[in-house]
Amino acid sequence: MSSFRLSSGGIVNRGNAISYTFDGKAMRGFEGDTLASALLANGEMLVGRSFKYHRPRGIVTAGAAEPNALVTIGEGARREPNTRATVAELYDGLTAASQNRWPSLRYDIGSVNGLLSPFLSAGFYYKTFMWPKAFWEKLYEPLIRRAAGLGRIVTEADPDRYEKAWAHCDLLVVGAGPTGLMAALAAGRAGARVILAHEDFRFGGSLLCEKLNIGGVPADEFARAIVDELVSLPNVTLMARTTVFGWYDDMVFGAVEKVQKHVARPSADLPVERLWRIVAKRAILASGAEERPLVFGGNDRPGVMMAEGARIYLNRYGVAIGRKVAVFTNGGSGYGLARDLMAAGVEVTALIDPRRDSGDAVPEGLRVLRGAGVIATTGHLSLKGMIAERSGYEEAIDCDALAMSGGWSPIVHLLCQRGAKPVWSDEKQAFLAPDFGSAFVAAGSAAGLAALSECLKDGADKAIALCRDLGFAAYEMDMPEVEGAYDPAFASLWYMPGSRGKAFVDFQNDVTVADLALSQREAFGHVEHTKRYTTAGMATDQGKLGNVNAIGIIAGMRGMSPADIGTTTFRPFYTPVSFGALAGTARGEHSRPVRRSPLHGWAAKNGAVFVESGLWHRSSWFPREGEKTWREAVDREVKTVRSSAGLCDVSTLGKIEIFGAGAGEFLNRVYSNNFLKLPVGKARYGLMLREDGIVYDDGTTSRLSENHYVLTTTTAYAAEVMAHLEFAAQTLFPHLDVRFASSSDQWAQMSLAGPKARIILQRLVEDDLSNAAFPFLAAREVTLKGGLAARLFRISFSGELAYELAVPAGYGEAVADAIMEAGQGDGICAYGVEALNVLRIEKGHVTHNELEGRTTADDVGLGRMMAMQKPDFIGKRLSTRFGLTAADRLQMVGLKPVEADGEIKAGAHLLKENAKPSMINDQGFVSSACYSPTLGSHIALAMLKSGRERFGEKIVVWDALRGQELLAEVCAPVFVDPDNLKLHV
Amino acid sequence: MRYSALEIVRQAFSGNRNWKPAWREPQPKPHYDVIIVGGGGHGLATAYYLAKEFGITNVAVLEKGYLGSGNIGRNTTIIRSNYMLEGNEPFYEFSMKLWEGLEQDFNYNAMVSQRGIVNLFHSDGQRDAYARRGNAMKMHGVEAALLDREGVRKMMPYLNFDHARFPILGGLYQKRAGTARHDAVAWGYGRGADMRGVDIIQQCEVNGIRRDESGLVTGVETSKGFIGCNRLALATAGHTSVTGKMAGLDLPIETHVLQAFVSEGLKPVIHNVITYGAGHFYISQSDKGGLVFGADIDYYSSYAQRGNLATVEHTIEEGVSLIPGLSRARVLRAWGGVMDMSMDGSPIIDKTPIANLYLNCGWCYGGFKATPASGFCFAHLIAKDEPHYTARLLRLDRFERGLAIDEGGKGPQPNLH
Amino acid sequence: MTISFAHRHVLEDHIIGFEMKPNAHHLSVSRRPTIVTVLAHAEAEEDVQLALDLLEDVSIRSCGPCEWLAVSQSSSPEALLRLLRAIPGSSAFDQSDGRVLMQISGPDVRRILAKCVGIDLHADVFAVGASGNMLIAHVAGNLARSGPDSFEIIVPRSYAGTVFEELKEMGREFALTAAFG
Amino acid sequence: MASLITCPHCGVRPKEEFSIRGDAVPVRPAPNASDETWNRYVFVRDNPKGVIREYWHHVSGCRRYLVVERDNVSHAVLSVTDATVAGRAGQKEGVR
Repeated sequence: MSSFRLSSGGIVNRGNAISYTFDGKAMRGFEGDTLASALLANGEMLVGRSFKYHRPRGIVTAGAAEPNALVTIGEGARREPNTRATVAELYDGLTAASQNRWPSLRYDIGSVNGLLSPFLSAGFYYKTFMWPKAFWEKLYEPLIRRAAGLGRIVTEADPDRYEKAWAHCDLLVVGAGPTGLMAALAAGRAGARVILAHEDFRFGGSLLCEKLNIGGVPADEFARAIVDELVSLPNVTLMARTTVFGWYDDMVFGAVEKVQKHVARPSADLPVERLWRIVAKRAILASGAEERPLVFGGNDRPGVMMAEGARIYLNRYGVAIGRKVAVFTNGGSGYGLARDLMAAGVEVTALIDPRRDSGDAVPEGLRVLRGAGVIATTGHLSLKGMIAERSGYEEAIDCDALAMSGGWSPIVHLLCQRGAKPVWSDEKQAFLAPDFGSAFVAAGSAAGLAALSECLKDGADKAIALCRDLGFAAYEMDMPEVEGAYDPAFASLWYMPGSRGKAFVDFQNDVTVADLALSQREAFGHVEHTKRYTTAGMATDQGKLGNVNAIGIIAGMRGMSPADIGTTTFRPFYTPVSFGALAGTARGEHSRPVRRSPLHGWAAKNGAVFVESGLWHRSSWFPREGEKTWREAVDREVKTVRSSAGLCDVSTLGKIEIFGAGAGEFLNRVYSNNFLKLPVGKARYGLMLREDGIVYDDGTTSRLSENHYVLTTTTAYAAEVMAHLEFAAQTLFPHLDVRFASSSDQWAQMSLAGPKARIILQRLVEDDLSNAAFPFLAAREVTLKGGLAARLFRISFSGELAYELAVPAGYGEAVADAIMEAGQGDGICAYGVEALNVLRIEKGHVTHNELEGRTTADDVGLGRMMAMQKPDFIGKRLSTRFGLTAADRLQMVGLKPVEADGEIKAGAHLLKENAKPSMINDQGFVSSACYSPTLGSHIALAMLKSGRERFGEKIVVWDALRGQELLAEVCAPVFVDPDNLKLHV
Repeated sequence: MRYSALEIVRQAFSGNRNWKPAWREPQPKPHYDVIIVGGGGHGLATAYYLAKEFGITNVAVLEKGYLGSGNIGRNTTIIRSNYMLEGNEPFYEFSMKLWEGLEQDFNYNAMVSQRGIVNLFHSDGQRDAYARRGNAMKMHGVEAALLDREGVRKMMPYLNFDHARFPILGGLYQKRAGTARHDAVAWGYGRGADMRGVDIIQQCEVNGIRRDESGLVTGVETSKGFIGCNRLALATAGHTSVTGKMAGLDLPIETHVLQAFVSEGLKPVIHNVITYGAGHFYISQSDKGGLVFGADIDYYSSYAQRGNLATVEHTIEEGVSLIPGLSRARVLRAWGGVMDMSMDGSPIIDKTPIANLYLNCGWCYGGFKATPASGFCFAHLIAKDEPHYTARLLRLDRFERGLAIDEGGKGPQPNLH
Repeated sequence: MTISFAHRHVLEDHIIGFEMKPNAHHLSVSRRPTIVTVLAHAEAEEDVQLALDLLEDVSIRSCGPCEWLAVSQSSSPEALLRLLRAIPGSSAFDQSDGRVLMQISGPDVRRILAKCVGIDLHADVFAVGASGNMLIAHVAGNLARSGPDSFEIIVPRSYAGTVFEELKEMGREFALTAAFG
Repeated sequence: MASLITCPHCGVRPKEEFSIRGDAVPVRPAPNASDETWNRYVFVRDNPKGVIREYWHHVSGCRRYLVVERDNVSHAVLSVTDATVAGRAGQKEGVR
């Protein structure tokens, strides 16, 4: 196909040719092209297929609103579906492929839908596919899903990088067309911190395609001079390739910068996209206006294009959209295009203007049909001609391209994202931005201004006003003279009467005027109903091109003004934003921070298998050579602890240092049990409730000196408990003298448990650890041999003689190594959280498996910890409500399988023997279960209705989910050392 | 007019010019037996079942916007009955059963698609919790399965199995769960109620509730004037506290905003509903190809139907962490809806201290799937003045009585549910 | 028997190999700074703040009302704690092992940090000497401005690896180097 | 509000640094207050549409609870006060 690139003109770099492919076909364009301009230059009129009828479609616009030219760009894991060719910057090696067609773009089986269109009217699927019932999921839905969607996503991980950043400024200017450039310049000169964000890779907007002079120089040169000055100002930041997609509360704007979307092989040191959160004191919306299509029969034929798009391709890229171009316009824009086309030597066959008269200057030699309209087009895969109608007479006119202009709609999307609706202006025949006060204002054509000179002035004036508002001395600017502008005034024409064939309102979703009519007939008259019923405005362009026409047409059908119809709701995003940009670095293994225990290295050295536990990686078990399963390792670890000694990393527990004369009273109020009389040097187990009387967390708190306590929380609730305590201290009991802060990260804490714990530890500790000198629940600072200060707590989760030793984190690994070495002769082993869990189940200690946010202290057998004689503690008052004290509450019990080799699993439910499974008969559930190497059988903790009255009862452990059912005996939930003899030796 | 394939063919041959309105646009009558405030999914379903199941047809549904303009018009379309507690599971299973026959029942294709839901788990503790839930479902006769990692991989090979911060260990699978076309649910119920004589009055805002000396409700003040009624039923979701206050009720409800999202249309790859257990994220792919997904509420009180960027980012971080291939796809649209968050995360369908005022609220962000049962049980309550069996625990006084239905175990802080 | 325990910095696993020559943009990790949390009790905030400001060779970082981090490169934790505990109305405890201190510097340091923190780092807003607790690379830490083009970051030890890696990643664009210093 | 909070201690900070606790209006009753009072405190919320006061916890900053007074429709923030200060002021004025 021969080239549509003109021999001169445009601002592409003709010295740098670029190779790319489309549907496998090699093509060439120039640096500065978009994919769309390069495709047009190569005569590719057909670029896509529509969603519903698979109609052949061509490029319609030269910008963000493009509904048709959606292609898949890139290959492999970099494949990107649904990319608008009109905003895709051309780069060497770009590969593009058309979508939603099979087997090929030219021959698409799906286009048969077009023939069936009488049956596929708006909402037809709501009225059928109901019988026979089973067919929906087996036949209808799979067929519909096969037709669904446009492009295809990859299934691999993205190889490229993404970043997020914050930016702060006095004034954000959205859009760097004439209005935005002048606004940025005015504010920049005033000394304000300015960010100028522009979607395009080149600043200038419409100035890049205007054939006129501003201040005596061509428009694109005028733009370049302003950009040069802006670059020289240190207080101005220019952000090209940056789309502001959302306006959020407090003047925070979301923007996405395409950093490396225009290169084939992105550098690994830069992101491909960067998400910006821009905090602006003031902002100006200078996003321009969108030209409206005209709605007439066959207005979707490849070759029918927006007049403004045609002008951009012509003047910016040096590409003619056809060899014989016709223009259908209801305003000056079409005349401007005809003038430029003719000046460039392109044949303009006719200009059709539905207005009977207008003041537009007619270029010499242009045939103008006034009071006329286009009612049909001919051709299939490309436009061959059109039928114009005037006063009942029809005329076939040859053309291979038809440029249309239906007037202008200010692009007010961002200003409407926070609830306010745009306002219809009869004068401007357009929806204008709602007034939001002075923080964020529209300017230039985004504010409904038409003339270029007005836009330039409006941008400068509004920026100056906002800068003054912020206290900057901003001075009026001299306005340059604009020479050679055409008058863009227009008269609305919503729909060309007498049209033949489908007249499309929403191109991508194939919504026609007939569909809109049907929705009105069927009571879907509210504009939101119309949208949802017909899918108008729901495609990837979100109605940027078609919505105002749809509103105008509905208004016409109902004999109302567009003001009465109103718009649908504008919501983020202005244009679609990649998941990648919004996710940034927080993905895959980096989706959340990793917390590492100070004993991580020690555990790794000892062969630990780690498990994710909240943000932590905790040592789970420590397999030794010859151990084939995790169970073997865990069983050995448990047995070693029970018979000798084991060392376990408990650094992940939350630790809070509490100071103050009121600390004791404070603890007494946040714990349900008594803390006022805790002696210095002692630890106490404490239970914390929510205000509704349900258990929140547990842990030990030790009094290290008169007014200094250290409180520990569970690993899982460390952050929540800290916040809970802060809430209590700051809002509930602010008069208490108590101050606290977390010391969780300061300490490496290890639990040394087992009958030999004392003799091993004594080898490292200077202080006397005899039972008399350091009894159960002692908690004191001690000195390690060599002088290192440490904290030692004689507390036990395992039920064995046990100590928790805390040393400054940096020494953790060395101290743990020393303990292992000191205990080597006694057979010490490292044990992980799995063994710890077995040890605590054997001892009947609770974790959040039991304290699951629905249990009371009494439910888990800790009713004695409710010091009801205290005047007040959090949770006291509501703990006595009917439901929390009912006799049939679930209570914690132990379970032992009746058959010795039976295995109980957590999550099983409980049933009385011979009872039918039903919710009413449900007796409770298994909260924790394990194999107990100490008992030689599986055991479990369970929550059972009135459980403590049922020791000795045989109960069915019902695990239908895993196909298991077995009989177990209910017992007390302490399987090892019920009298706590081991703790006090 | 009955909808069918045959009717479509018939109408096509007359140029689709003879389709009848889906519902009337009536002027309000001076008095109704029952007024339902709120023409969203629950209000319309209530009207439908009142008329169809309980023979009460002198009913008006008052909607301040357009029919179906509340949360039924913007949600992530998931239907399921995978609950754990006695107050919830039978109710949601009742809803599931109604979904299963809904389209034939109201002669409207709401595209109920039982494509299955998988709740992924990433730790032993989560597995145990899901096992408990799955067994609770089975106790109630609801099918459930526990998938292991390989089972999940087979079903959803595109999930992040190799470079996950929180590895996928398995999932709880409910095959009968799925999605439905949310707008069509509202339209189907609206059309069905209208056909049975219910007046659906759109653009009619309720500004006050009038009561007599004995305290009984006599009617409502609206933007279209006073409308009398014998019984008044509130189904106003996020605006429950506002309408409740008109009758002097203070309620265990906070209003929060929840965002949801849809991507550009993509060829279907996600064939079921997935929830991510290591964060809070749920996703499915519509029959049009859009990925429909959401996550947590924005956490602060809000009556504004819009959310903030931090939550958007967080949601999408979760999404890409779960499904790496999403990275180069694009999000098309985000929207916000206001949710009636209750103090235990479970709903309320109950009488109030005012004898002829009925309350339906507390749906948090799970109201869509409940639509049929909510409507049915609310209609039952209004018609018979006693709760439907499956909703008997969803009482207003359960908080003071200590009978909260706290599926998440989070306690009385609504934004945690 | 006396035992000499080796001390290990949490980032030793992250900074390995030979000493790299620092580039213009550099991340320097302090090996053994002394860092102490200081809390002021009721009504004593101003007095404690005044007393802290008088300490020599100690840099005070604001964490919020009644809470500071006292940072010293010269005194030992014991020595600093002795000084601090002498201030009436205050409580203090050692965080030297619980916090990791890093200094990041270079002409474009603000552009790197803009990817890690949400606050406005313009010198008019966050001047030399300013400090505060904030999210730094998704982790709650403390940021202080130590010079026009240099900042100090203090983060909890368990998170330090994550923060360090994220800072390095965000600094790639500017060839950020990192080493103990 | 939804994007930025001006913390009285730390200055302007993004929403990500905060954790929102909920309604700041209810005051914890005296231990011997009536069941009804306690029930309302824990479970009943005024939940007005309009100006509200809410606890925002500056978890990633100063770790103070702040009372944020704001409009839950326009999302405009009217004031941000340290919760302890707000509590004291409330007691003095007999507000709340």
